Amino acid sequence: MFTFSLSGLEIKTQDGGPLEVEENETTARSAVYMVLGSFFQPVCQEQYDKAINDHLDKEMKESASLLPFEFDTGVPSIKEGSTFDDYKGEYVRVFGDELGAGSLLLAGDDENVIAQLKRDYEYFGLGVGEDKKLDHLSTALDFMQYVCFKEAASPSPRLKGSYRRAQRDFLEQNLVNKIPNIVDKAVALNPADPFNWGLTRLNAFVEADFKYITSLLG
Amino acid sequence: MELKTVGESPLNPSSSVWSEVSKEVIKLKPVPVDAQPNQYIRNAYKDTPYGNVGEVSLSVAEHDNQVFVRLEWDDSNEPNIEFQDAAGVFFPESGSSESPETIGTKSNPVRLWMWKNRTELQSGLSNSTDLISSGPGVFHPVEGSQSVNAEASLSNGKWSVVISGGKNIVEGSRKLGIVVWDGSNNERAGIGAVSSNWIEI
Amino acid sequence: MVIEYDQESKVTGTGAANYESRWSWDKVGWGTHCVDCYPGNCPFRVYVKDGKIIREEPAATFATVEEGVPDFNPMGCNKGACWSQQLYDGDRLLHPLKRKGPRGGGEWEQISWDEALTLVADGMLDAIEKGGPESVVREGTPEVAAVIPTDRFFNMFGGRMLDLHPSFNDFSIGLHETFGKWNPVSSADDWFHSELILIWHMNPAFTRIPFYHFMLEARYKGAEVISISPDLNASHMHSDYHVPVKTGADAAFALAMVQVIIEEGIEDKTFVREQTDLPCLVRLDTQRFLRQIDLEGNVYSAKEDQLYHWYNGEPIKADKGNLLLNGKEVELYGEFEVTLHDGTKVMVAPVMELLKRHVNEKYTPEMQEEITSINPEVVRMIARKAAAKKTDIMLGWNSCKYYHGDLIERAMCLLLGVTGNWGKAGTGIRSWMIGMADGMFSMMVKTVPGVEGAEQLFGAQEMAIEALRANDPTLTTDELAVREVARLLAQLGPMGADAPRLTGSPPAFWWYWQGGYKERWEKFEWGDTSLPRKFEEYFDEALEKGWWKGLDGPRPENPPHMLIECGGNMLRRTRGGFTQLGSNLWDKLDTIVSIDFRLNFTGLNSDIVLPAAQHYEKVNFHIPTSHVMNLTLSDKNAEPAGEAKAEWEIYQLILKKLAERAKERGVIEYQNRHGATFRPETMWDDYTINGYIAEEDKWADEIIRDSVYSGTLPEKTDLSSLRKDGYKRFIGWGSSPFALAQASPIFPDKTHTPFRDHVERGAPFPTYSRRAQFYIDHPWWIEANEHLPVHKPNPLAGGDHPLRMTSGHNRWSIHSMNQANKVILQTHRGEPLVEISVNDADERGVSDDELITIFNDITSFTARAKVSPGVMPGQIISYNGWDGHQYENWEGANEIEAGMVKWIAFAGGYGHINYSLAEWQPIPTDRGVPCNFKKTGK
Amino acid sequence: MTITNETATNEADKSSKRGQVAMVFDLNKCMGCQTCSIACKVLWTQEQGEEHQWWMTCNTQPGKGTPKDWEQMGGGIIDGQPAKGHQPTRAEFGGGWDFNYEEVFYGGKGRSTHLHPIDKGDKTTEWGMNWDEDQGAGEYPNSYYFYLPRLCNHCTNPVCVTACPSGAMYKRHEDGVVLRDESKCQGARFCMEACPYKKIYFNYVRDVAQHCIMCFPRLEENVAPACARQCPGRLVFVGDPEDKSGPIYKLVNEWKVALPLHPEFGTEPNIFYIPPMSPYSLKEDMSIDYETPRIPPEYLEYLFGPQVHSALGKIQSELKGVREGNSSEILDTLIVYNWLDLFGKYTVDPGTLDRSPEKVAVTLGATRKN
Repeated sequence: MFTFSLSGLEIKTQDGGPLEVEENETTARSAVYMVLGSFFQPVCQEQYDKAINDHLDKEMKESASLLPFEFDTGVPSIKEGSTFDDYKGEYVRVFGDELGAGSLLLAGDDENVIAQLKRDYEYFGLGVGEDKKLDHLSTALDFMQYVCFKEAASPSPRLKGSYRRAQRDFLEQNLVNKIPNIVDKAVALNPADPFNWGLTRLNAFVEADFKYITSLLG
Repeated sequence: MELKTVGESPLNPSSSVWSEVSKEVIKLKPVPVDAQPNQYIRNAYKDTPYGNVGEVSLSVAEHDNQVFVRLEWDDSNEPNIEFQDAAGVFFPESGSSESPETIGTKSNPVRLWMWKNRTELQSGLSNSTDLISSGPGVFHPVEGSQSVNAEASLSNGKWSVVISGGKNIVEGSRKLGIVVWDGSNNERAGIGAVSSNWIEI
Repeated sequence: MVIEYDQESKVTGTGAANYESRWSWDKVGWGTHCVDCYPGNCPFRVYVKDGKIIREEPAATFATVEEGVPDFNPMGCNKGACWSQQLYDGDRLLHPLKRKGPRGGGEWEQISWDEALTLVADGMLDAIEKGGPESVVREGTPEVAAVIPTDRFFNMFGGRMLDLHPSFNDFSIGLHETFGKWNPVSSADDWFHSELILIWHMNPAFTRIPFYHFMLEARYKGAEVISISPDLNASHMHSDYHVPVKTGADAAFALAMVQVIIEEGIEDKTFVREQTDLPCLVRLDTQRFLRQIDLEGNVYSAKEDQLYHWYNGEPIKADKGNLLLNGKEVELYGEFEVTLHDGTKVMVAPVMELLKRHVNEKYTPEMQEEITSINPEVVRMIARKAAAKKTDIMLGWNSCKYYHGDLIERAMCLLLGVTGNWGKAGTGIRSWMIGMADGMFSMMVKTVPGVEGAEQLFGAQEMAIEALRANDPTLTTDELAVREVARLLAQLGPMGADAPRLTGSPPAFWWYWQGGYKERWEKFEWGDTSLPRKFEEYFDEALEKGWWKGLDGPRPENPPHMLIECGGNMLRRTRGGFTQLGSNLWDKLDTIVSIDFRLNFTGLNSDIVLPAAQHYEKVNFHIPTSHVMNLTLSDKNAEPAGEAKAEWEIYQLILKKLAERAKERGVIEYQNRHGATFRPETMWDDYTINGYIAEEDKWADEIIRDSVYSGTLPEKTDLSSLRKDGYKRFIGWGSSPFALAQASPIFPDKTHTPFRDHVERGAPFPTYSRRAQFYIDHPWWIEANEHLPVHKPNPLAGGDHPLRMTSGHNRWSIHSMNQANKVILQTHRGEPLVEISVNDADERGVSDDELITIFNDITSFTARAKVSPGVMPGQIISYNGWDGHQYENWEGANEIEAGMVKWIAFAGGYGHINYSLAEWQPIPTDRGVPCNFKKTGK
Repeated sequence: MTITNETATNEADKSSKRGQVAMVFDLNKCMGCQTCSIACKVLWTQEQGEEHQWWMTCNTQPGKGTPKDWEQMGGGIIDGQPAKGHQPTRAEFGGGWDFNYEEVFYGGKGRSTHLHPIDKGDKTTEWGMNWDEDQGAGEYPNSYYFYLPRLCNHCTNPVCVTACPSGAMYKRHEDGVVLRDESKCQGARFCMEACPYKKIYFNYVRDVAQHCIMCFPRLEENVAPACARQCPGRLVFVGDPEDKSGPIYKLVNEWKVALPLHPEFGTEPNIFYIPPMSPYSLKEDMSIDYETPRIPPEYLEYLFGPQVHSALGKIQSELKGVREGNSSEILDTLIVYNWLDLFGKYTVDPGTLDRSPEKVAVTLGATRKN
């Protein structure tokens, strides 16, 4: 069963609590967004531990198993014996600061985009905690994880259709157009693994997922 | 007519200073209709009586390098809201020999100091303007000049107006002409009564 | 002759006036305006300089909708072009006011918002303690930005809301009696497809200014335009023929055309057989339809509303699920014998046969001449054109305000019915429609945020439809099912109307019990004196039979204590005006609150006045209508002037103050008459779903996204995209009865014509007979001899006086909304006037612009006379909308209007003759007022 | 016979091509709604001294219109000579009313007062810019009227320019717009007397004359004038009558269905009108009278000159043809399928321009920055 959990994001709908849903291609997409979301969140011990004890690769492969489209999960690696400080130093080098606020923000200071993002999250039932940056890449990936999950968990076909359209619109307005140059800028600093792995996976997955969802909706 | 120097500014028409200055009655006659500046005005006013004010009593004085021209004339009829009563005194360039009846010509323009009776609505506008006149009504404002002032009062059917300006303007020709417009008869621009010959001062 | 010289422009300029800099601005935003009744929805650009709105101009960015049809640009009018000029002076309200001295005294004290909110909250609590929440009342108002916040507010505390449209007398009763719905509305560009345009009880040059060009362009493409009205109003000018029918005589004129069509055999037989009840059989002994229970007896399987056609020598069932006959030529004429279930034999005939006898007997062109004064040949000419051409009747809301307006409209529909003129581009009759932006309806009742909340509401309706269809498979269309749901909801009685729900009860009873209209409506000689019974007997029968169960309040024992008028002007529009309401209602009320952006006549007579933000000063929408098929945004372009606030914010402040004052007064909760419990403490949280939609932008965005969710707006539409484009074309009807009433698909690239589903796919009409119904065999109609449309003269409501006062929406304002706009006041004489005929003026020695007194048995009013050769002798025209305080002694034209109600409108229990939200119900009438006028000597 | 202004202050550069902005109004689509007059007023004449000014007006004909009885006020050019005209008075324009809002709303007088124009004793409340709206002439049921929108005609032969003694008025070379340099205007108002269409107003506060400026700041950015662009009836063509590819050339010179108003005034106006049709009149017995036109032809001739009969006949025959199934290029032009086709090159959307006050003041050039 696919258990659903959000880092620092509240679920606004009444049911709350860990939701469990039958695993299928939609939960698989949700799971991959969960992996990428946690990977790009501000640097923390938990991320480093996953990378160092090879959990990252397992998690990504498991999540991607039921994906309805081709996606090479690649092999995340980390330099032998590198410590959490090395990991953090590389994160800060590539993404500007510990929050990744330097290069991982989608809206910069454009309030209209931020207001629109807030309305998108809230309309589909996702409240953003005070500490989270609304337009941080990890928050956006968390939202994709959430709406894919909600599609899988919705009883009525009309609701499913609405969540699916929300995925397409959100990808189109905020991710498909911005991720390529976030990734290019970071890759240009030739980041060490696992960051290089994470960036290239992010680019490939978002592109493939968008192609899949738009073909589905026609 | 003698340009008497007086002790204080006689801008106020009823200032006692004027009693020390001699008066002279100047005959006025309508500006000739065929001198009007364009075919419209000539056609429109050739058989329309204008130039109602027949005569005006003139006195001139000088103080602190300013020339003060006092005019007085009878104006008994009702003002109308369209046109206001007005009067002007004008000075030719030195050596010009043309008659004042056209208030200057294209080739010999005159310097015209005009007073206009301002309505309540026009309280924001000055009641005097400094103009170059190259013909009846062919008036062009002098860029940026503020040297012309005027004060006026109307009591028991008689206007008394004082218009003042820089003495340098008068020095050249030491001649002046007078023009009076009766607002209630819709007089303005070239439609008015003018002194038929120059007054020497 | 050419002027010899000219100058280069750049050398000299226009000097001091500096026109170049007058046309400059800092910011441009979107705006639209006006009430819903004037289709409006014009997207305007609003220009702002130094934080103030300086002017506006139509955006005119419409692409062509249908190839070969003119586009909608520029789409604006005289009111829109100077809407901004009412923002900062004139009657604009800037501060909360409290009355000093008597009501209507014109003495005010400017108070703080906190003080004003306290007075309103205490007023509500006093009223609730005295008579329950239902004693706080609001009449329906079409004001665009006020109706949603007000309805949600009344839902929160359980106040009594009166039904929207009939509160201001806009309900096309005859269209409802015929089609079971009253709002077929083609898009304005559909008029371009017409071949014959009958401008009939409408004055488009006054009331369709942004769209009238489509009619004139249709004329340039070959259509003929005929204007039908007593007076030569502004719309007569661009028509081919003007038919000066006498006031209120239109039914006879239409029926005579039907007579010609039947006599010359040019009726559209297939259309008549399928679309109407004219082939249905009627028993000549009882004058009632032949029914299944007649043939099969009162057994469970026999349906009371299953009717019959005559085909191949026997009665066959008239299908209730689909109208198409696929070539089967059921009989239209003749008499036939049938054997009933008990063996007795009776003669039956199709309605068409009875109609033929009816019109031949009473409405030949020659007979109608005495009633209408229209020459018989003109009748024949127009009848033949209607039979041959695609005919569009341009109907406004004038006919439904005649006492027998239902008969006039039924006769018009009959003319279209026998000539096959609806459901095809450029045909039909029109009235009014709001709908499509379903987010507006969900916003009035939503309790769960976001998409889940939307699913909860739209899903619930879907379930109700499934349940209904399970036991009545003939509900073959969504429209039929949705209407059935609405009617059942209304008939739930106490649980239905008075419990908090979308909106409330018919205002007729509010006027009857509380407005003093009981005495007036019971004046026999002011009603239809040809009736066998008195008005009060019909009224009592209606209540006894439970036709208005739970809807007939507020009865005398539940008097109102507080009135909140938001965005409306009831004292100005109510028929009978202050003479009627002042003594009966106004003195009864403890607290009267008026919320508006201008001080109007009702505000002048209120206790507390709250300044509302104007259309350009808040985020709001125009009420969407299929005239225009767009959702149009009016954005917040500048801070509200003075201390004005948007209604959405005002109601939140009231609810917060209500909670505060309730606590201080020890009121934890209260019940309404049906036991529902209300707690002031949580009302702000419910109103804003715990702050989720508290903020203006969020509230507007939610309405748009819910509409996207209901399938009426294209995907990716939200507040941000609407702020870019200003408007968005609808792609679906959604689930409201008014929208589904269009019964047509929506095309992105075609004009909208209502009723295509009825004609092309045979979808049944939501009437008793499931067809366009011209024979109403409800006992009251038979008793009144109105089962078939007839002509009846206008009753003498207001006494026996020689002249007739007519009205109509004016050119200079949306009702009273712009009447005090200083720019527009200059485009006429700046004061109320009535148009009188040359003859009537001469007879009374009245000259143009003289002040005259117009009077009848009720009272009188004074106004300036405008003597015009275009006015029919015997007619006075007082265009609607002058505000009370523009008249001498604040007595306007509505004071002499009796506001009588036709007794038949209280009927029920007969398919579509049953109340449901904004549908069938009684409305006061005011056209053709008997009166006279005389000099005032001033 | 060439009329010159002997007091012209400067010569124009004649090298560039002479232009003329003209308009055609189709009177068969005008509904008298006043949107054009209000659009102009809100944009141009809302400042002190401009309260009563309506550069654009739309009056009911037959009627006295504005200023009251203007058609009898003379002026214009007769037999090659500028003819004397009457200078319309403030009362003859009327309008510009103030209202007693304060007194009614806050004066504490209740029903003893009502909202009305304040009478300042200068007779301005006895007439207005649209006083005799919808009255017309004739006898019921055959009375008749139609609407006539009017603005300054920016005449090819502007007698106002001729009449101005102080040379304040001029006609621009590139677009033929007739303007007044208000810093030169001395308030003599001979222009108001000479103009036969009485389309010049006086500003009693600034002591200068003002009239319709053909929205020249908008023309200079290729935006159509406000009256034409905001007309909901879509009946105002804007463009150069010499531009053979444009509709105006065809309507005026080729099809000859668009006519100048009062051509006998002699100033060669550049605003043209398509004459109005009217419904068939009714006989005594209320049957249709297909012969006697509702609007007397002599009245139309009084307005538009003798060629009005052939112009009106042309429109009516085109309409008859279309009703018999033929096509009509004239009527297709007047239908205006695409709204922007009305405006020739003036199709720029004003909402998309940057007209910030700073930018506009800069581009004005030194002389006019105030």
